[in-house]
This record gives sequence, structure tokens and C-alpha cells, in this order.
Amino acid sequence: MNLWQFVEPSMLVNLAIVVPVIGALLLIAAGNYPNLRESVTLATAALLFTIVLVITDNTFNAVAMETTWVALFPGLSLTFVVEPLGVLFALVASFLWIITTLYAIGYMRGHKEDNQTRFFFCFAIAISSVMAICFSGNLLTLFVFYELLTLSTYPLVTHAGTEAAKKGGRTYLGILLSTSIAFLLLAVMGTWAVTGTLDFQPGGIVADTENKSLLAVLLVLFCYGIGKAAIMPFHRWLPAAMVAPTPVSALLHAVAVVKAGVFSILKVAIYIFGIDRLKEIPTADVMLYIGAATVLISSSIAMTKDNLKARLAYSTVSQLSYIVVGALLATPIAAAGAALHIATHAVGKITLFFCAGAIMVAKHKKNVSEMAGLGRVMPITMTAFAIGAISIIGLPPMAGTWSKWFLTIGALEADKLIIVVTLMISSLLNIAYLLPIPIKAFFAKQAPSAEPWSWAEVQEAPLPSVIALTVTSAGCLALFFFPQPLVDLINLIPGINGAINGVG
Amino acid sequence: MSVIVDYYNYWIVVFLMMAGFYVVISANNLVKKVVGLNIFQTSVFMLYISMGKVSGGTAPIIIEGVTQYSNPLPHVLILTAIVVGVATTAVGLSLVIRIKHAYGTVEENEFQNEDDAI
Amino acid sequence: MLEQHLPALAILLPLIAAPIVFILGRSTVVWLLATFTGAWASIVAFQLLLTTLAEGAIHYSLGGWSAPWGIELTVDALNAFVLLAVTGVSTMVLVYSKESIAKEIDKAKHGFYYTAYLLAMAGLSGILITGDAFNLFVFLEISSLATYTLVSLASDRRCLTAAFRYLIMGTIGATFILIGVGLLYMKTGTLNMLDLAERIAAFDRSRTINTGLAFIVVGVSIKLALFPLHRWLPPAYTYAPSAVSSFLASTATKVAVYVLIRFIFTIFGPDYVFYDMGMDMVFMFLAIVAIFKCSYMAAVQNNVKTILAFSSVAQVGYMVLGISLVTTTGLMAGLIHIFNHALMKSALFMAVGAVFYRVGSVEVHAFKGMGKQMPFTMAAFTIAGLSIIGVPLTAGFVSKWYLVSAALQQNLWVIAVLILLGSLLAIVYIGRIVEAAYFHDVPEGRDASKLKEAPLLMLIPMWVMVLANLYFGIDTSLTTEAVGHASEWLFQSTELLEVAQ
Amino acid sequence: MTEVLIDLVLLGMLAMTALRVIFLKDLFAVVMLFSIFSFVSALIFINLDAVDVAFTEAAVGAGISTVLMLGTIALTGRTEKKNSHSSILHLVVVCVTGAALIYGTMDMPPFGNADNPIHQHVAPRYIEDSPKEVGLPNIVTSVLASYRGFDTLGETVVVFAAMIGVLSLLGTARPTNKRATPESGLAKHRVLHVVAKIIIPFIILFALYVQFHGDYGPGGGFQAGVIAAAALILYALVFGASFAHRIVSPRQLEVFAPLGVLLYASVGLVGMIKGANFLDYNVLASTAAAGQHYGIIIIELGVGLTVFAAMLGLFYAFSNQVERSNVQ
Repeated sequence: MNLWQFVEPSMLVNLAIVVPVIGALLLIAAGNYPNLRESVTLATAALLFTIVLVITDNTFNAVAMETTWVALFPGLSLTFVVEPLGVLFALVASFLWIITTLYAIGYMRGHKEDNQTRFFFCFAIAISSVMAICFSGNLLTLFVFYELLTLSTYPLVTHAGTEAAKKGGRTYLGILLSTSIAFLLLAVMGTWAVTGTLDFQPGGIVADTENKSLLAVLLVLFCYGIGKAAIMPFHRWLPAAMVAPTPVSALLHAVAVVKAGVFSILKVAIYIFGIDRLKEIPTADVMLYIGAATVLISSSIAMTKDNLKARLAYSTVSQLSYIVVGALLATPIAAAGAALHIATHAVGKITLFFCAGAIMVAKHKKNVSEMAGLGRVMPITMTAFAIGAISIIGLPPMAGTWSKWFLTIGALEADKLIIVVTLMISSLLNIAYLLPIPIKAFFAKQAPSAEPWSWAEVQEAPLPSVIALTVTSAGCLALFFFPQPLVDLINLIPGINGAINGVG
Repeated sequence: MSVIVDYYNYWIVVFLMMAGFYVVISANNLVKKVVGLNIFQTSVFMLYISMGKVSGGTAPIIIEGVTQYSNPLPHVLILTAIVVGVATTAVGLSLVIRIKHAYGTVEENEFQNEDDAI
Repeated sequence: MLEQHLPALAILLPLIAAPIVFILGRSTVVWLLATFTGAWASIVAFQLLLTTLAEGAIHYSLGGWSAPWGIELTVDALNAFVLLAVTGVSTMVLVYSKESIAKEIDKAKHGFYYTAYLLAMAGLSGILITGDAFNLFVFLEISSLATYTLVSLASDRRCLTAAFRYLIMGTIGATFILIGVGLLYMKTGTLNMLDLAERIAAFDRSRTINTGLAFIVVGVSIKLALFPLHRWLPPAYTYAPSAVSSFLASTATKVAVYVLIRFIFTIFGPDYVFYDMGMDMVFMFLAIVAIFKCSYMAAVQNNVKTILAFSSVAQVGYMVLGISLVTTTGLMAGLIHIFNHALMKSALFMAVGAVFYRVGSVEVHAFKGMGKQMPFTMAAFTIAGLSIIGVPLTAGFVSKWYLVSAALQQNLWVIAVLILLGSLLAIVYIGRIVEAAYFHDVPEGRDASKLKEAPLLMLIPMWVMVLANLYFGIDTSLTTEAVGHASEWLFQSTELLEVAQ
Repeated sequence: MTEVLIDLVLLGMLAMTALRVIFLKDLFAVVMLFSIFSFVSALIFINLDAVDVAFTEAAVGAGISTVLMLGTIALTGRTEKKNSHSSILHLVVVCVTGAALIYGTMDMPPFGNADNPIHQHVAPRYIEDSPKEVGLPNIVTSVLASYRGFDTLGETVVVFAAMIGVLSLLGTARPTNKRATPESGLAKHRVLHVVAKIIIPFIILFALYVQFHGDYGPGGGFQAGVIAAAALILYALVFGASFAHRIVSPRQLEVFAPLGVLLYASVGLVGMIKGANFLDYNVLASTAAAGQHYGIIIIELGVGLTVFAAMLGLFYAFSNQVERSNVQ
């Protein structure tokens, strides 16, 4: 903590955005020396995490942090304001960046990928954009960095350069860019035209707006404009993005990018519409049920996928809609649950992706059907997978329990029984498509090999990768037993106001 | 009747303009297009000169004892416009010659078929 | 001493440099002289803009004869702003020209190139600054004749037919303007723009004035390639030498848009044009059709220069759309897009020219693998392309923002949606080229080792334009201040006239 | 009434000529009809008191333009082929445009009425004050060279631009080879030789007269330049281009044309140096009147020089093309 005590609190926000960029430039300079390059990346990630920790500390101490860069238009600037929800997301993203970097080093080397410098560079730029999204003080800033995030992750998706990668990249860019320009920009500008401001304010900024049907349209535009939230039918980009190397899928398409989407929706719900006002908007319910439908449909699709990453991708689509549903239920507890789900789903899903990648590197297996009996060869990986899967399903003693619990309570509070039922069915579906994988890995009937299991059989992925997935699976457990810090943070969000004090 | 006396000049000029304009847009031969352009422009010059006329006036060169002169300003403008016209004609005709060298024809539909038109 | 003569200098610098360049012939000195002239003219334009922003309009009576008897140069925020864009971009294209025309134009004709270029610049500056309707016609013809020459300098024979078509359409347009100005003159007896405005506002609307308006609008619309009068533009931009395409795409049509604005707002007054004559609906309809039809046309072409040419017509649609909204914000959007579009299109055409320099073709397949072979060129193309699409932090985003705001201010949600959908089409046509550059290998039979990065003298101006795209996408103070002043003044002036009435 | 009658007859002739042009396929006839059109227009201009304009139209339209067109059809063939595509759309466009114009004439000030706005505003000052302010009896020259001198500078630049365009397209005339010379021109026609030798000096003299007398009567630098060019064109036609090149070579023309523009502009610059606005002649000499006089003489020279060089240059370029194709 002492590291940053001489820096002004507001300056920290700038640092959080700029440090990854500097790191990116440094690692380009170190491009020809892989060891140096990766040390730079790790160091940057660690540095960023410390910055975010200090910001978190300041948030608890109610130190106001904001900074303005440049006025893009008269009365509209690129502004960054720290608020608890953003801090939560920043914490998750920056912490997982360290782990992912560690993992990526093992993965990329193990996989002998080309263009590793470009890979790490784009990765750092993407993280910088995510930080900017976390701390954005108005919708314009959010929009600007939302687009930057799309563009900076595009080279990562198409990293392999194969025909499939190109096709995936086209879908990725096409959907994300189109929805954001056609819907999100329109929504942002519509808000600007209606209210005359774009600042995120506690309680929302549309309180004085009489025209409800206009707000209804705006809400739909926001929900679909934020294509990164992957609400059906604009979810196709996420499975398409799975052609990327696994670390990318892990951090960006389980954590940073997709969470940037649902984070934006949460932020719009809380700070633009305001939770109270949201209830009165007719389309909130419509979008709520579309979200619920997305939860169920994509879970069902996930079951049909044999490719592990594709299955995980559809699982992600489904879980993202939990958060959308939480935001649109428009009760404080549901919103808190949604916020918490950002963190809990992140650790769970990243663990699963890490495992998928580790299997790919170690055994070159992509499909679920080939993974029977893998527990003998990769016991650590498969154990981690089981932990992650249970967390995603939402069973104790894993982190996912809490967020699903609050979401369900929120749905009950809002008198939306259909949503409660949906959540229950979805959990069952989760069990159906996730749990069989570790179970078969450990207990499937193998070809008659009477040999008792021994360590000699073990063929794990490279050490850095194994460490990474161990850490995240430990995280799943830790967040179950010690969720209090995160809960405290969420309680600071205006509109939630300590709604979930009873936990722990 | 007075309408005719007042405007007959303009009407004929309009007719001339449109004749020239028609040749420009409908002619297939590029030389004829340029001729049409010239007729079009010359007729526009006549519009200007017509408006400068004052009945009973003389050419705008100061002579003792004359008080009624036609308006000199349209004349000045048209002097300039004539020069602009001949300049355009010269460049246009040079292009026609080069097109003849390049395509062997100056009929619009023939060279359009040779290259895929945009 | 020169301060008081700035308006005259803006025209005279290129005008006097042109004959000198022609006498000097075809050496490197000529290039230096032309570039120097361009740079000086840009500085003059910048000074003019600062002066007008600080002190208001400048009037300069040529020959010492006051208006309306003599010809007056009138500089206000509007034309100073456009002048800055035109001279600035022209200068950068001049820098770029040296290497580019070495490849594309016969060495013996380089002297003609620079002379015609400077004449075109002088003509465009003259159109922008003059305060006299007939003088505008004269400068219009100077710039037109010079551009016909420039287009015809390419070695592809198709440039000849393109130039001829351009000449016929351009001359018809100019003659229409001449007829229109004649009709106005007939009713008012004056040619000075401000005097015309006063007298038109004072007279009752008459059929003659209506016809004059119609002819001027149609004539200018030909010049600015407003759909459906745009047919001359794509071939001209496609077959002209790359440097010329870059120059024309970023200046000629922009100046024509300026002329449209000047006639509508300063001379006729928006009340008359839009409320009495209902032209706003016509413009809006044509602009929307232009955006979609020509963006679509751009998306299906195979020649990159044709793609960019159709894109230009579509972008002109955005400018006209801004004007047709008849609000200060709408006009600001149109004006800002004049400036920003000049920045992006010049950069794009420069990048295309650089590829032509190495590959010798501008078909989309010629771009395959260029991302690796010519990284700086293709990066420039990509960034400028993002600007066309309207991605945040580029100049194109600023234009789009104002345009959509203007539409929303008027509660025209449909228009706002259409604007945004239109920019999706830009993703398609830019995306195709970018994809070819980055995701394909150099085709078989093309020696990749020879496809090096473009020469520095092409890269530098290209990147200056790219950086300008980024700069004006982030720091919009200069552009918004200028267009804010300009559009407020344009609307105000008509109100003032009404009060006087 | 006679004026009106003459006007009507001439306009009728124009209308017939224009109609013939539409339907004729023989391009030679079309060009000659255009020449007639131009010439008749010049007569109408005289009838409408625009003597300077008439002079110019006759020299340019009936003269230079016709020569250039004839040169072109000599290269491109003299008949227009049958036009296959439908022209109904064109007819509609033309009718709509024409209808708009007729609609516009409905509110026009009556033809020839001295109370029309254009005779009341701006122009009166030219008529009443220009003899004092500029000091020339020919008001057109005063307005052209002084009040609207900037237009005329522009006009000179247009001519220069046209020359640039034509030369870049057709190439600068190369010295023709010796063997081609006898066939070219009209070398065998003795009568022409004699007549030309007698006429050419007078034409040049006339050109000089028009150049310097433009202040007092119709004429000026532009007309003078065209006439002087015509003298040399005649010489080239009769004796062959290579002889004409010996008098004024294409290379010299390429220097004269820009020099004329520079001469014009420099008058303006001197005014600027002397502290007045660009093209303000009042400061050129001790009194305003003398200043105007000097200024106008020099700029008219500039115009004359550029126009002469450009017109002759155009002719050289065109005739060079014709000769080259003859040689082939």
C-alpha cells in the first residue's frame, strides 16, 4: 500500500488506465527477448493490481476519485469517476489478468504460437480499455472505450490466422461493431437528447423524463446495443470468438469483454435509469424475459456441444443473462446479486477455460467425448474443473452459491416466480452439461488396465498453467467462505445501499 | 400583347438554350456534344446581353450628348464568360482527339462498350 | 504589412506560383516551390481563421473599389474554416505527389501537373473567399479546367473518357449556375453576395428568383455530386492519378458543398429556401438515398479507388443531410464533416496510391498480404477507414455525433437510425479491403520481396493526415469553435436581415 | 421598331440554325452551322448595344472555336453515327428545364425597360462616374479592367489553364520534319501567298490598334490577342506550321502565356507594395487618373500577351496533331 501513498488519489485512475498501455509499449520494445517480455507483462499486471487495490481502499474510505481527460464535445468530456461497482469489476479483471498472464506464458509456449508479442500487446491494450470502462464517468466515455475494447480484441480473436479464425473474427467484429454503432450509439445519443447529460449519477438521470415510451425504446437499445452482454439473438459472436487462443477465451471471453458488457448494462440500469425508475419502464419486463429465455436456451444449446470450448461459450452466454436478469429485476438485492455474479462467475468460468486450455496443450483434446478417463492423466486439472463447474452450478461450498442465492431472493422479492423457476431449471441444466465431464474423467470405465494409479501417469500442462488454474479454483472456494469484502463493496453502490448485509 | 413585347426575346433565348442543352445531353458524338455546349453557352450569353439592353440606349461608350446607355455590366460579365467558354471548348476538343487516338472512335456508346463502365 | 492582404494572398499565392512553375519546367525545384506555396497558403488560411474567430468577418475590396461596385473578398468563419481544410490537405498531397506522380505520370508532364494543381488550388481558394457571385463562377471554371487536366494526366486511357464526362457535366453545372446568377442579377441588379442577400430579402419572392434558386441548386449539385447527379464522379476519381484523386476527393466536392451552403444561407436565406420552397425535404430524401445507394455501390466494387469514390458520394450525402436538417447543429454537422471527410479521404487515397506505387494495381486483390508488406501504409488505411466508419476517437465520430444529435434534436429518430445504419455499410466496404490486407497472403506470382513499404515522402503526408484524423477526433475545440461560429452566424445573418425588413 | 425587327429576324435565324444542328449528322455542316450561329449572335449583340461582346464573339466563336472544331473533325471523322439509344429521357429533361425557365421569365423585368433593377442599382455609378474615376470613355473597359479587374485576372488565368490543359493532352508541338512541310499548308496556292503577305501586316496592325484603342472604342487586350493570333494562324495555314514556328516558336509561347498572367498580377502586387489593396491602380502614379491609365494599359498588355500565346499555342497543338496524322 505504501507504494502509491505519494500519488494523489485521482491520479490513480489515470495510472490504472495508462499503466497497461506503458506495459504494452515496453513489451513491444522487449519483443525479441521472450523472458524479458513476459516479465514485463507480469510486472505490469502486478503493478496494476496494486493500483486497483489502493483505489479499492480509497473507495472504502470514501475518498472521491475522478479525473477528466479532454472535452470531446462542448459539455461532454472523457471523464473517469470511481464508484464501487466499477471497482469491483476492476478488482476482478486486474487480479485475473495476473493469473491469466501466468497461464498464457505456459500455454503460448506450450502451444508454440506465432506473434506472441502482438498477442501480449493487444492483451494489455484490452485490459487498459477494460480499466477505462470500469472507471468511466459518463456514457460517452463508456462508449468510446467499449469500442476500443472491441477493436483491440479483434486481433486476438483472429490470432491463429486460419480460415476459421478469420470467419470467427468477422462474426465477432461484425456483431459487436454493428450493434454498438447502430443501437448503443443511438441509445447514448438519445439519452443525451432527452436528458442533456450523460453522467452516471446515483438514482439515474432520467427521473424527470415524462416520455415513458421513449425510455422504453432506449432501454431496448441499450440492452441490444451492448452486444457484449450477448443477449439472444445477438450472442453469436461469443461462440465465434472461441477460435482465439484459450487465454484469450479465458480472460476476455469469460471475464473482461463479456463482463464489460453486463457491467455496462448494470451501470446503465443503476446510474442512468435508476433501479426505482427501471421498474416503471414497460420494456424492462420484456427484456427481462428475453434474458431469462437466453438463460434457458443457451444452456440447452450448451448440452449439445461436444467441443468443450463451445460448450463453455454457451454456458457463458447463459450466465451473462443471469446478470442481465438481475439488473432488470430492478430490486436492490437482485442488482447486488448481479454484481456479485460478475465476480463469482469470473473465477468459476476462468477456471474452466484454463482447464480446457490445459487439456488442449497437454493432450491435444478439444472434445468432451474424448475426455473420459482423463482424470488419471491430469488429476489436478480435472479437480480444478470440478470445482469450477460446481461453482458455476451454484452449489456450496463454491462462490457461485452466493450470487445465485441473491438473484433468487431478488426474483422472489420482485414477485417474478417465472424467473425463480427459470433460475432453478437453469441450475439443473448446468449440472447436466458440466458435471458429467469431471465425473467421466475420474470414474469412466477405462480399457482394462488393472494398474493402480500412480504419479508416473500424470501428464499435466506446463507448470505456470497448472499454478494458474489451481489459484483460480482456490478462489472459487475462498469466495464462498470470505465473500464479505466484496459484499461490503457492493453495499456501497447507490441504490443497493446495504441490501445484503446479512451475508457471511 | 405587352407580355409578348416584354418577353419575346427571353423566350426565344430559352428555346435556343434548350436546343443547345438537348444536343449536349443527347448527342452520341463527342464533337457534337461540344458544339451543343457552345450553343448552350452562347444562348446564355444572349440572356445576359438581353437584360442589359435599354430601349433607345446606345453602346456604353461615352459620347458627348448621349445620356441613355445600355448597361455595361452584363457586357463585362459575358466577355469573361466567352473566354471561359472557348477555354472549355479547347480542352474538351483536345480530350476528344485523345479519345480518338486511344479508342479509335468518338461515339460515346462505342467506347463505353470497350471498357466496363462504372 | 501582409496582414491586411491576407484574403488576397490566399488566392494569389497559388495563382502567381502557377505560371512561375510552368516557366521553370519540370525539375525538383518546381515541387519545392509548389509545396512551399501550399504551406504558405495554409498558414495564411490559419491566420485568417484565427482573425475571423477573434474579430469577425474580413472584407477586402479589390482594386480599392468598394462593394457592390468592385469585387469584394469576404472571409468569415465559414470559408476560412473550409479554406484551412482545403489548403492544408492540398499541401500534404503536394508533398505526397513527388513520388506518386513519378510512378503514374509521364516525366515530361510533371510541369503540367504542378501548374494545373496550383491553378486548381487557386480556383478553389477563389471560390471560397470571393464575395461576388459572378467572380465565383470565374474561379469555379479555373478550378474545373485545371481538374479536367489533372484527371486526364493518368496513363490509363479510361481517364480520358472520365475527364470528358467530367468536363461535360461540370460545364453544364457551371452554365446552370451562370443562368441562376443571371436571373438573380436581373431581379436585383447586383452581384455582391451580401448585397444580393439584402435585396432578395427585401423583394417579394418572385418566380424569377425561384427559378434562379433552382438553377443554382441544380448546378451546384452537379458539382458536389449529389445523387443522382453524381455519375461523373466515380470514373473521374477512379482513373485519375492517385495524387489527383486524393486532392479532388478531399477538396473539390467540399468546396461545392460550401457553395451550396453559401447560396442557401447567405444569399437566399434558409427561411426562403427551406420553408417557402420546401427544399429541405428534397435534400433530405436525396441525401438518404445517396448514403444507402452509394454505400451499397461501394460495397460491391472491386477497384479500391472506385470504392472510395462511391464512398465519397455517400459522404457528401451526410453533409447535405446535415444541411437539410435546418438547425444550427445540423449545419455544424455538415460543416464539420466537410473538414473531417477531407482528412479521411485524403489519407485513404494516399494509402491506395502507395499500394499502387508498389503493386501497380488498385484492385482489392492487389491489397492481399499488404498488411505484412506495407505495414505503415495499411495501418494508415485502417485508421482512416475507421474514421470513415465513425469509430470513437477519430474525426469521423465527431461528424457522426453532431449529425445524429441534430437529427435527434428535431426528433427525427428515423433519420438518426438511418445515419447509423449507413455507417454500417462503411464497415463492409472498408472491412473488405482491410481483411484482404491482413488476412490474405500475397497472391502467387507476385514477388513479395519487391513489395516493400512505400517511400518516406509518401508515408509522411499520409501519416500527417492520419494523425490529424486522430487529433481532430479527440480535440475538437478548433473545429467546433469554427463551425459553431460559422453556423450561428449563418442563421443569425438571416434573422438580422429579417429584422431590418 | 427597326431594332425589334432586326432582333426578331436574327433570332429566327438562330432558332433555325440550332434546330438544324440537332438533326444534322454531317459534322462539318454542324460546325459550319455553329460558326454561323456564333456570327449571327454577334450581330444580335451589336443590335443590343454590346459591341465589345460582339467583337469577341465573332473572333472567338466564329473564329477560334470553329478552327479548333474543324481541326478536330479532320482527325475524328466528319459524320455522326446513328444514335441507337432512346432520347425520350433527354427530351423530358430538356423540357422540364425549359419549362422552369419559361416559368422564371414570367416575373422578369420587361425587356429593354430603363426602369429595370439592373439599370437602377450598381450600373448607374459605372455610367456616371467611371469617366471621372477611371478616365476612359469606354465604360466596358473601365468596368472590365478596373472595377472588376479581378474577374479579368481570373479570365486570363482561365485562358492560361486552357493552354495547360491542351498542351498536356496533345503534347507541345514538335518541330515538324522537313519532308512534311511542302504538303502541309496551302503552299501551292500562289494567290493565297500573295494575298496573305499583303493582309497579315494589316491584321497585326489592327491587333495593335485594338490593343491600345480599347480604352476609347470597342476592343482591348483580349480581342487584340485573338486577332494577333489569327494573323499568325493565317500565316501558318498558308505557309505551313514550320514557318510559323520560326517566327514564334511553341517554346516561346509557353513562356509568353505565363508571363502575361504574371504581368497582370504584378500590377496588383505593385499596388499592394504601395500600400493599397490588390489591383488598386490609383496609387501607381502621382494622380489617381494617371494611375488608372497606367494600370489598365499594363494589364491589357498582360491579357493580350496571354491570349495571343494561348490561342496560337492551341492552334499549334491542334495543327500538329493534324499534320502528324497526315504524315501517317
